[in-house]
Amino acid sequence: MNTMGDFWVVNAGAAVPVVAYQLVSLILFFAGIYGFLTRRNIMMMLISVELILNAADINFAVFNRYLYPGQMDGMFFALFTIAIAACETAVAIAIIINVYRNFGNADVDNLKKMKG
Amino acid sequence: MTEQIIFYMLAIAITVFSIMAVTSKLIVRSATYLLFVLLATAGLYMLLDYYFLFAVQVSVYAGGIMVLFIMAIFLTHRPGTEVRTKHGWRIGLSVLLSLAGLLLCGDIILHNAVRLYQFTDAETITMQEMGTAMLGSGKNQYLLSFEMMSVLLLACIVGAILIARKTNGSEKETKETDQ
Amino acid sequence: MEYTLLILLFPLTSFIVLGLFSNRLSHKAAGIIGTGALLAMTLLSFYAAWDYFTTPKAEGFYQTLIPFNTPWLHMGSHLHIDMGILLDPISVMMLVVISTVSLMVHIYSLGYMKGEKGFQRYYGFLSLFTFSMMGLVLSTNIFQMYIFWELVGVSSYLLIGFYYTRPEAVAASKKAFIVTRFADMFFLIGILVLSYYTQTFDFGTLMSGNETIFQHALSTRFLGASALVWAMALIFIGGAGKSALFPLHIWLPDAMEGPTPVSALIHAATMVVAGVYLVARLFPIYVAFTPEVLEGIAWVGAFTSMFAAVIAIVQTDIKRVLAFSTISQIGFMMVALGVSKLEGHEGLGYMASLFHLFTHAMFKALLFLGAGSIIHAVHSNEMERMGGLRTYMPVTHLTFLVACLSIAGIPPFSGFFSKDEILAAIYGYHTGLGIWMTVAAGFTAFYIFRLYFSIFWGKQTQYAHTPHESPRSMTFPLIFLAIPTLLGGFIPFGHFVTANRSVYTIHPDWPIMFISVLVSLTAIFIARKMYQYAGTKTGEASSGLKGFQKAAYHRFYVDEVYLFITKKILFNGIARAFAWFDHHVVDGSINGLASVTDWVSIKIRGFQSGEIQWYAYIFLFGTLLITALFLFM
Amino acid sequence: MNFLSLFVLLPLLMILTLFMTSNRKQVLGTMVAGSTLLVILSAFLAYRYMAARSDGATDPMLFTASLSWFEPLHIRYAVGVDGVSVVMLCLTSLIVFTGTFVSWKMAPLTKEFFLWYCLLATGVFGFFISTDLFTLFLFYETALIPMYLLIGVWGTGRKEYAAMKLTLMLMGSSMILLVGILGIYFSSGATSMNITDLVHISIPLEQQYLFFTLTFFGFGVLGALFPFHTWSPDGHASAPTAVSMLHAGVLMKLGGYGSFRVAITLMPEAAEKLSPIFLVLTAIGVVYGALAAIRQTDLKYINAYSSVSHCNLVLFAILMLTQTALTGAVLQMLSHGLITALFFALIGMIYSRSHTRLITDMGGLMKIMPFLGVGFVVAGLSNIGVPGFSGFVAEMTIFVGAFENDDLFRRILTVAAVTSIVIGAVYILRTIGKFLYGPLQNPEHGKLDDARWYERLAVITLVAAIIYLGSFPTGISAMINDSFSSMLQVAR
Repeated sequence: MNTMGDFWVVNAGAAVPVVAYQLVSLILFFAGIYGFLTRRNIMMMLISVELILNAADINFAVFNRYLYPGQMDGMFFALFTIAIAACETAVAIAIIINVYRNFGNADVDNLKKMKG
Repeated sequence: MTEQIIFYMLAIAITVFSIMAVTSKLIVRSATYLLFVLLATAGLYMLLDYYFLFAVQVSVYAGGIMVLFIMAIFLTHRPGTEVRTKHGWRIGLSVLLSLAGLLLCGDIILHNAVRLYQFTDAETITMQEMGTAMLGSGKNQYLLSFEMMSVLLLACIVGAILIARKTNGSEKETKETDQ
Repeated sequence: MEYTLLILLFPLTSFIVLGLFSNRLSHKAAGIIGTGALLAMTLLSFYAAWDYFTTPKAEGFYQTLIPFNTPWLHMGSHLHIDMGILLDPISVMMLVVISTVSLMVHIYSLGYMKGEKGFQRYYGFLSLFTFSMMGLVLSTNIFQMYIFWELVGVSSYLLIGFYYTRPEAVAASKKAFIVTRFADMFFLIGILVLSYYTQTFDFGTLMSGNETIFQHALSTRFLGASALVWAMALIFIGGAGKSALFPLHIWLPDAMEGPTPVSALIHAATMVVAGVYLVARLFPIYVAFTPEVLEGIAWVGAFTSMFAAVIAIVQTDIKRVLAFSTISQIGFMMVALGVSKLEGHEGLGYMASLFHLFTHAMFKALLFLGAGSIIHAVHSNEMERMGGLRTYMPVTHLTFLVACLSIAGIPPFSGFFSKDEILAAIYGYHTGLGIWMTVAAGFTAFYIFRLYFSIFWGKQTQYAHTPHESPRSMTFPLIFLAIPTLLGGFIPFGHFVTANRSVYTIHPDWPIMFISVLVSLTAIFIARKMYQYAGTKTGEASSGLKGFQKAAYHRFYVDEVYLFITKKILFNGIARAFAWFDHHVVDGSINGLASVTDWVSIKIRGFQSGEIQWYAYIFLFGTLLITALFLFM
Repeated sequence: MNFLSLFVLLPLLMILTLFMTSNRKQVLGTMVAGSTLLVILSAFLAYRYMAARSDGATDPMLFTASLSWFEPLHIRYAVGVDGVSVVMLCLTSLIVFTGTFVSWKMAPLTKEFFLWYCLLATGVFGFFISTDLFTLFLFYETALIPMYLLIGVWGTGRKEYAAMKLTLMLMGSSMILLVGILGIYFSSGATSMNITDLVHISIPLEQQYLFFTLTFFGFGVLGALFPFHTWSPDGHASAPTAVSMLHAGVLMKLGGYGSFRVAITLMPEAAEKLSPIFLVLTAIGVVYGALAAIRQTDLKYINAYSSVSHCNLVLFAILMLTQTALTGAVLQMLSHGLITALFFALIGMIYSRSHTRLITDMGGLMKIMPFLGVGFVVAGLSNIGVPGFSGFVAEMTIFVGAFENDDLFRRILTVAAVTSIVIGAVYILRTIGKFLYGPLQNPEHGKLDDARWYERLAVITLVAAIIYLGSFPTGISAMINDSFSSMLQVAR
């Protein structure tokens, strides 16, 4: 088991240590999760989801860059994730507008009523 | 060193704005903070020498998606109203869970980061390489995914229209009320 | 003697034909078929009796003949139920009795039931009964006997409930069937016990005098008595039920709801003596191995005869008087069997009992048919509504008188001889019991002449329309039955039926004869004094005993006790409790299980709230938990 | 493929044909033709079987055939019959036949009704010809499923409740049964699920205890084992007539049949040891069912509780483990199948006229509908074991067989069971006395008609079978008895 000291020594030469990127994405990720759990508004939940997706994107890019610099897989995944995020947002917003139309607000609690 | 300074600035921005985005009571502000986060993320991509990704992030995410968000927000929310959050114990639970996850994952990262290779300077990916990879059908090439994505986008557009459009019945109703 | 099979087949065929085509046959055709089959059967029975008793005896003993026997149902490796015909003195004697009475009843019914709805059905049932009764007496094994025993019960049920639109008749038929079936259950258990230990149903094997087959039964003990004692006692309970011995007699008086000829046939002459026949059939086992049961039979019989005679004194329904008289007389037969031994003079009781069975069948059938004739004329069963009938119905009057004298034990009528033998046998056994039975005989004479004087003498009653003598189809059987009632006593019965099947010549016991005749005559004299001109008065004879009289009139409340037990305890108590238990506890626990499942499912469904954030909590929590587990374990 | 499979194929063919029918006439035609063929087939089978036996065939199962189905688990489609199965097959075809005529006026959804009816029949027939444990179970389940629909759709009264209760209880028990069957298979270490092979393998005693309990219980619930009988009164009362007939007449017999074919035959030692516990339950069930019937006022409930009593008697006899008692059990299954089918048929006919099944609302119907009345009296008398009808033969064989056990405990239970013949008389005579005899209670009933030709046909067929069995039991009893002697020989 490595100690923190070893870690910094190993990463001393790097421009920015990989772990720093990861900690950023980690915070981003759990901030997203917190938002997703606490918000009642669907729109706000959607924003939280975007944060989570972003965290994932950062990870893809960072790992690709640090581990397999010659390849492009991670980058492409990030790219596609952005595209998917776009799709998801489009559909989600369509749904939100529908929900709003039916219930007068965009609270997630309304959606319980759709259950059979 | 410059790189490091830029990185830490971006990191602080992401951290602060992401937290503000999920805690803000006004939805428009939330969206704005989200925009900042997205832009900061784009900055990170830049740092990593992924210029294309940076461009996509800025144009699609910070541009396209955010526009959608803002539009939707204005469609569904009266400006200035505060959005509701969960009850107290739910927030506590969420904080607890999030922190627990944060610590757990952080622990994993810190203990395993040593296995990661160091940052190596590699040549920046040219647009040409990227285009070949995206539209090629060989190993490590992504034509299929790319096409799938386009189909998905199409499906989403159709789906979104279908969902958001008023149903026949309600259309009639509105017509009647109009008359 | 294979032709005896036809004795069974004639009534069976008649039953099947009448049963299947009852709607398509006219009354006349049905009567002819039924009576014709019976006539053929009767002639065959008489011929069989003549044939049997004239075949040379081997070493002075009548042999048991089995002209026909076929396995019917195998039960395991040893036991098998056969269907067959067994001829020995008692079964042949019963053949004669049953066929005679049955034929007379068939003929009588032609007039009595004329124009009744369901005439064909009536004759069908009569044929069924005759078939079953014949099968019963001709049984070669105890299980065949049980089979026909049950069939007799069913045909009795059907005939009592013949007027099925009358609730009383329905209730009576139900009661008769259930009470006898209750007794039959003991009979069945007795058979099960007996057959298990002896490994046979067969009368031939059981009566072979071979002691080894009973060894096992005698050595096995249960609650202080050997298995054989239990078996024989249980079998006797079956007989007691059919023969209406106390306390299982309650069905017989009610059974009088049936048509009167049916009462004459089933509830006077034939079916009710099946118990006597059963004990007589198994007599060798009783006397050799279970004398204690035989003694019990004697006491039950003695009590029943006195008990029923007392009740008979105060009844006002003529058929009920006769019904209690029947119970009483069967008691006499049972006592006689109970006090009997096997050999010679000690076996007198057995002979006397069956002799009395024979004469009783004749005179009691005659009494019932006479009563039927009276009821036919008066349209009532109540003695109060009768009186002075002797001028209107001379034939009925005379034949009824003959029967009355016979049952009262006045010489030279048949009842005198048989009853006298019984009393002689009882005095030989126990003097106290003899006196008891003599008193019962005196009561017999009293109640029967009370009946006689009230009906045919007594006050002149105003009838709605003048009673007239019954048609010839009804008076012929009366006259025919009066003949054996008059002369039957002179049959040397001991030459035919005895306990050890050798010839026994009856020696009159003069003192006993004298006493019993004296008692009877006194009783008749009192009855004449009270009822010849005074009309029906039940009060005087027992003025000091009002309460007793009332109790007797209500048959000592035995029915009420039963009613209480069955209705209140069994039906309302236990059965209701069971139904409740089934509905609430058994079913309730199943339903409870269902509701618990339902409850759990609702609770589980609570997790599936449709609230997406709640799912997220659970998901996240689970993921973290699993990660932590992987990390720290 | 030997001709036994026809018993399954024929109902399936009937289902196919029914699919193609377009009107009521065609449906009824198909049903009559098919069920008649089934009766002929079973008669032919009985003839072939007896001929083969008299030619000296000594195998426990005749006409066996086996077809590999799922080899890794040794599941085979294996068929074969012995005397018991032959008898049960005859009973089933007879009841399917009469049930067709009883449902002559079935509406609505006539075609669908008969479709499910045929599927039910397929399951029952398949159950009786199977010798493979898994196929047995499969057909058992096949028979259970249609019950739910038949009761739930075409039933009367609280039909959804009854259908659900019945299905759940039977499914629950069959789940237990499946565990038992798999347990037998795995603990025997056998390479076959065929009963004829499994009897040669002795299962360790400790495992026998468990799996005997499971299988006997699993089958027992279908055989209305006390206290798991409650599905039966509700189910019978709610089911349409023909289904009640088939269910009480045949389906409940699957329980009895299965419990000796599987539980007793394969695990005789455990049966010997554990039988006292179950004997107590069944003896209680015998008396209890009869007592509960006394209080009922609904004709169908009366008969349903009577069925509980009689089916418990079947299990009771099976647990007595003597050859005679087992023979009696099969006779009782046969006899009760016929009698109860007759009862339900008559109740259905009376109900279709009077529109009530409460005996307190009827009275004096004998005069109005003599045919049905006489039929009911015959059914009642055979139900309480009057000689000449089948019930007597069966019950007496059971009682004699039960008494063959030389221990006081079983004797006392037998005596307790014998009391049911008296209690039986009470409720049957009460019923008959209340609604058939006496004066006409409801004047509107005076206009009712008697049985139609198709109803008469059904009633007469059943009555004839009952009387035949009751009057000439020698052959059938011997046939069953022989099967048991060969079966018990193999088992020991």
